[in-house]
Amino acid sequence: MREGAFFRGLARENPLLVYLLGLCPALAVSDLVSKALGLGAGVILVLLAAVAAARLLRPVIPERLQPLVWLVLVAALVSLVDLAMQAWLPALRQQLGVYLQLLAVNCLILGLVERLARRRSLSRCLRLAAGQGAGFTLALLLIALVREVLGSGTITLFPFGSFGGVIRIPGLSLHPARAVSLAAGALLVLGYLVALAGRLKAGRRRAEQRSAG
Amino acid sequence: MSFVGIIFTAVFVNNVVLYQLLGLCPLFAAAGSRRSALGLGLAVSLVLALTAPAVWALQHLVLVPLRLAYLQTLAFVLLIAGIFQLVRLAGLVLARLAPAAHRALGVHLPLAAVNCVVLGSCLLLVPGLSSAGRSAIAGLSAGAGFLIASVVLASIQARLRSEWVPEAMRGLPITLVSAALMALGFLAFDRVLLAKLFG
Amino acid sequence: MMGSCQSGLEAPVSRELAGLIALSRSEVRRTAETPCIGCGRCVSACPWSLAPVEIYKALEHRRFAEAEEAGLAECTECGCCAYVCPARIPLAAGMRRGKSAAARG
Amino acid sequence: MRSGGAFALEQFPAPHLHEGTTTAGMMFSVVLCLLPAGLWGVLLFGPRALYVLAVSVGTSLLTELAVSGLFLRRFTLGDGSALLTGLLLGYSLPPAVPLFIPAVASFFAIAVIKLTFGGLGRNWMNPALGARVFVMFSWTGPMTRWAAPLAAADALSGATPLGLVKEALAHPVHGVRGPIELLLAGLHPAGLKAGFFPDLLQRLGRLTPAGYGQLALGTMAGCIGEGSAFLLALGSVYLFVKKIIAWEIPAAYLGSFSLLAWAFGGLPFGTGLFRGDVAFHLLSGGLALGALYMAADPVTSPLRRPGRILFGLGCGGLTFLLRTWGSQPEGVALAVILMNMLVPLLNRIGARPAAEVKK
Repeated sequence: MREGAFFRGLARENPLLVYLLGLCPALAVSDLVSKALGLGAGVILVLLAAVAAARLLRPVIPERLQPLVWLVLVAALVSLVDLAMQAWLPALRQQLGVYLQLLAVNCLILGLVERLARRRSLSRCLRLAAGQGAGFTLALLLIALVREVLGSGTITLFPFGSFGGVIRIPGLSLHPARAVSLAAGALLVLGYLVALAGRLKAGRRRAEQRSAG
Repeated sequence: MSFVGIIFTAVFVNNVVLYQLLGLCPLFAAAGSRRSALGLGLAVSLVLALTAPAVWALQHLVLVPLRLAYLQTLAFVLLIAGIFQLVRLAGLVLARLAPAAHRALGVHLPLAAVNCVVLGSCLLLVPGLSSAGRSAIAGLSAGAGFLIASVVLASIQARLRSEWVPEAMRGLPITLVSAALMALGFLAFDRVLLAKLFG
Repeated sequence: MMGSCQSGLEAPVSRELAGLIALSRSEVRRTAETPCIGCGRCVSACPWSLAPVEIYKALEHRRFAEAEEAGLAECTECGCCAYVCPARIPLAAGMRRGKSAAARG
Repeated sequence: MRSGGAFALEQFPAPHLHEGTTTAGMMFSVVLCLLPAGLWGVLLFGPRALYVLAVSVGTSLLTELAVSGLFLRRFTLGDGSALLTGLLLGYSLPPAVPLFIPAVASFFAIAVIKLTFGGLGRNWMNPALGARVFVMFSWTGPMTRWAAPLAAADALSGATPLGLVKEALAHPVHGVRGPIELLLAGLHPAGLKAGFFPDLLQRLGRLTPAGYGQLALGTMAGCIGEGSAFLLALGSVYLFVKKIIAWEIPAAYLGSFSLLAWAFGGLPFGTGLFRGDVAFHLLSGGLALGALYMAADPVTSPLRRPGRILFGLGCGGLTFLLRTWGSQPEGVALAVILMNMLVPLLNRIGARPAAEVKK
C-alpha cells in the first residue's frame, strides 16, 4: 500500500526526526510556537518554489553547474521570503532573526531540491516536497510545544482580532522551568524525541517483518 | 570590546554549538571519533577565520554603502561558496605537500553541511564587529568554540560506546542528551561574567 | 588466588600439582555483581599498572582493538583487580574469556 | 555444572576470595557520614529543612524505582546511589525553597542525568550537581531566597556570606578590609531564639575568632547541608581512611582554590596581592560539600591519580573564577559539572605506559 507522497513525508519519512536534516535552524527557533510555525511556513514556501523552479530549469542547466545554481536559487527564494516577512510580519521576522536567512544553506531544502529535480512528474514532486515540508513543520511544532509549555508556561500564537496571541497555562506560567527554553532544553527535548522516533520506527519495522515473515 | 573579550565571547559565552545551536549536523556526524571531531573543528576554524573578514568587508564596504543590504543572504552564500572552493583547492595542494596534515584536516573540507555553522556565525558575528581583523579573530574563536564542543562530545561518545546505554538511547539520542548537559554547564559563561572579566 | 576450580572429586592429581585448597562455603560467599562505579581500585591494584576496568568494558562490548590498546596482552590474570573490585565484577575471568574471543576476532 | 560424584562442587572463576567491600556498602557509608551535617541543618533551619530533604530523597527513590523498573526493567534501589543523590541534592538546596523544586530536581537528577545513560556508573555528570544547576537556572528567584537560622521570627535574612561578598564586590564599601568584617557588619541583628541550643551556639561562637566560628558551625543563612563545613569534614575523615573517596581530588581542589583565594582574594578589598581571606572562602558556601562529596564522586571523576589531580585543579580554578567574577555567589556546582565533561579526556592522561612494572 503506497501511501500518498504527501503522507509519506509526514510520518514515515518525517524529515526532522527520522533523517535529522535541517536540524540546525530547528532547535534554535523552537522556543516559541509562533516562531516554529513561522519557520515551518518559510520552509514549505521555499521548498515548493525551489522544487518547482528546479524541476523546470533542470533540462536547461548543464550537469556540473547544477549544485551551484540550486544554491543560488534557494538563497534567492529565501531572500524573497525574508523580504516578504519583513514587510508583512515584521515582529515574527525580528524574532526569527538570522535563523530565517539560514534556510539558504539548510540541508533539508538543498538535499530535496537536488533529489526531486530528477523526478519526472511535476505534481508528484510538489506533493512530496509539501509532505516533507509539512513533516518538518510538524516535528518543529512538537518540539516548540514541549519547550514553550515547560519552559515559559505559555503558548504564543499570532494575535488575531480580540485574541491577544498568548495562551497562558494557569499553573505553569507562574513558575516555568526556564532552563527548558534555553539551548540545553532544546537539545534534551530533541534527544528524547529522536529516541522515541527510533523506537517507533523499530517497532514498525518489527511489525512489518512479522507480517511479512 | 577588547580582543580577549571577543575571543572569550565567541568561544564560551556565545558558543556556536552550545548556545547558538548551529552546526549540529556535522557535529553529530563527526562525533564518532576524536580524530574526526578534531579534524572537523580545525576545518571549521580555518574556514571561519577566512570567511568572517571577507564577509565583514563585503557587508561594510559593498552592501551597506550601495544600500544593497537586502541582498545579504544571497551575497553571503555566494561568497562562502567561493571561499569553500578556494579552501578545497588549497586542500588538494595540501594533500600533495603534507599528506598527514591533509588527512587530519582535509577529510572534512568538502563537507557541504558545514556551511550551516559558517553562514550562521558570519551572520551573527559580523554586525557586532568594527574591523576585518576583529572579524577574523571572532571567526577563529567561533571555530575554536566549535572545536572544543566537538572534541569533548566525541570523547564522551567514545566512552559511552563501552557502556550499556539503554537500547533506545544508543547513538544519536544519547549524544544529544550529552550535548544538552554540556550546554547546561556552559550556562556558567554568561554576560555578567563576560562584563566583569573584560569590561 | 589463581587456582582453577574443580567441579568434582574425580579430578586427576598430577605431578606438577602445587596444592589443593578446599574453601568452605562462607569463605567463598558470592555477592551479586553490580555495575562498575569507576572507583579506580582495580587500576591501583594492578601490578602491571594496567586499567582492568577499561579492558573489561572494551571486551564486554567486543571492542577488541581498544582492549588490545588498553593492554589486554599484558594481563596475566593474577586476579588482584577482581579481588578488590567492590562491584564484584569477575575481571580476571573476563580477561581470560576476552583473550580467546579477541583471538577469534 | 556437570554432576561430579558424591557431591557436585559449584565452579567459580578465580580468584576465589574477595576483600569484602561492595558498592552498596560504600554508598551507605557515604550516606552515614553525611547524616551529621544534615541533622545540624535541620536543627538550624527547623522542620522546613526536613520537608525539603524528605521530598528530595523521596522523589529520587521513587523516580529510580519507577524509571529503572519500567524502562530498564531492573530493581536498583538496593545500591543506595539514589538515596545518596537525593540526600546530596537536598543538602545543596536552601531551606525556604518551595517543595516542587526538590521534587523536580530529584526527578531530573535520577531520570535524565543518571538513568538515561543506563543507571549507576554510566552517567558522566554528577546527578545532584547537574540537577542543582538546572533548578538554579529555571527558578532563580526561589533558589536565592535565604532563611535565617534559628531566627526568632521566620525572617528572611539578606544574604549568605558569599552573597554579602558578591554585593561588596559589586559596589565596594570603603574601609572594609576583608570579607569577615563584611560578615560581622552584615550579620542580621534579629538575634537568635531563646533556648538551650542557641545559647550553646553563642558560647561556641565566642570561643573562635570573630565570625569564623559562625561560619564553621554554619549558623549563617545558607543551604541545608552546606552550612557546617566542620561536620562535613569530620564525616569525610572516615571515608578517606576507608578509601571510599580518593584523597587526590579534594586535596587538589581545596589546595588550588585556597592558593588562588589567598593570592587574589584581597584585590577586591584593596588589600593587595596575597592578602586573601582563605578561611572565609573555605568555610562558606558549598565548597566543603562540593569538594569532599560531589567532586570526589567516583562515577564522575577520573580513574588515575594524574587525571584526578588535574580534575581537582580545574575545579578549584573554575570555582574561584565563578565566585569572584560569576553572576551567582556560588560557583562550585557549575565548576564541577564543567570538569565532569573533561573526565573522558582526563582519563587518557596517565594511561598505561608500555608494560611499566610497578616497583
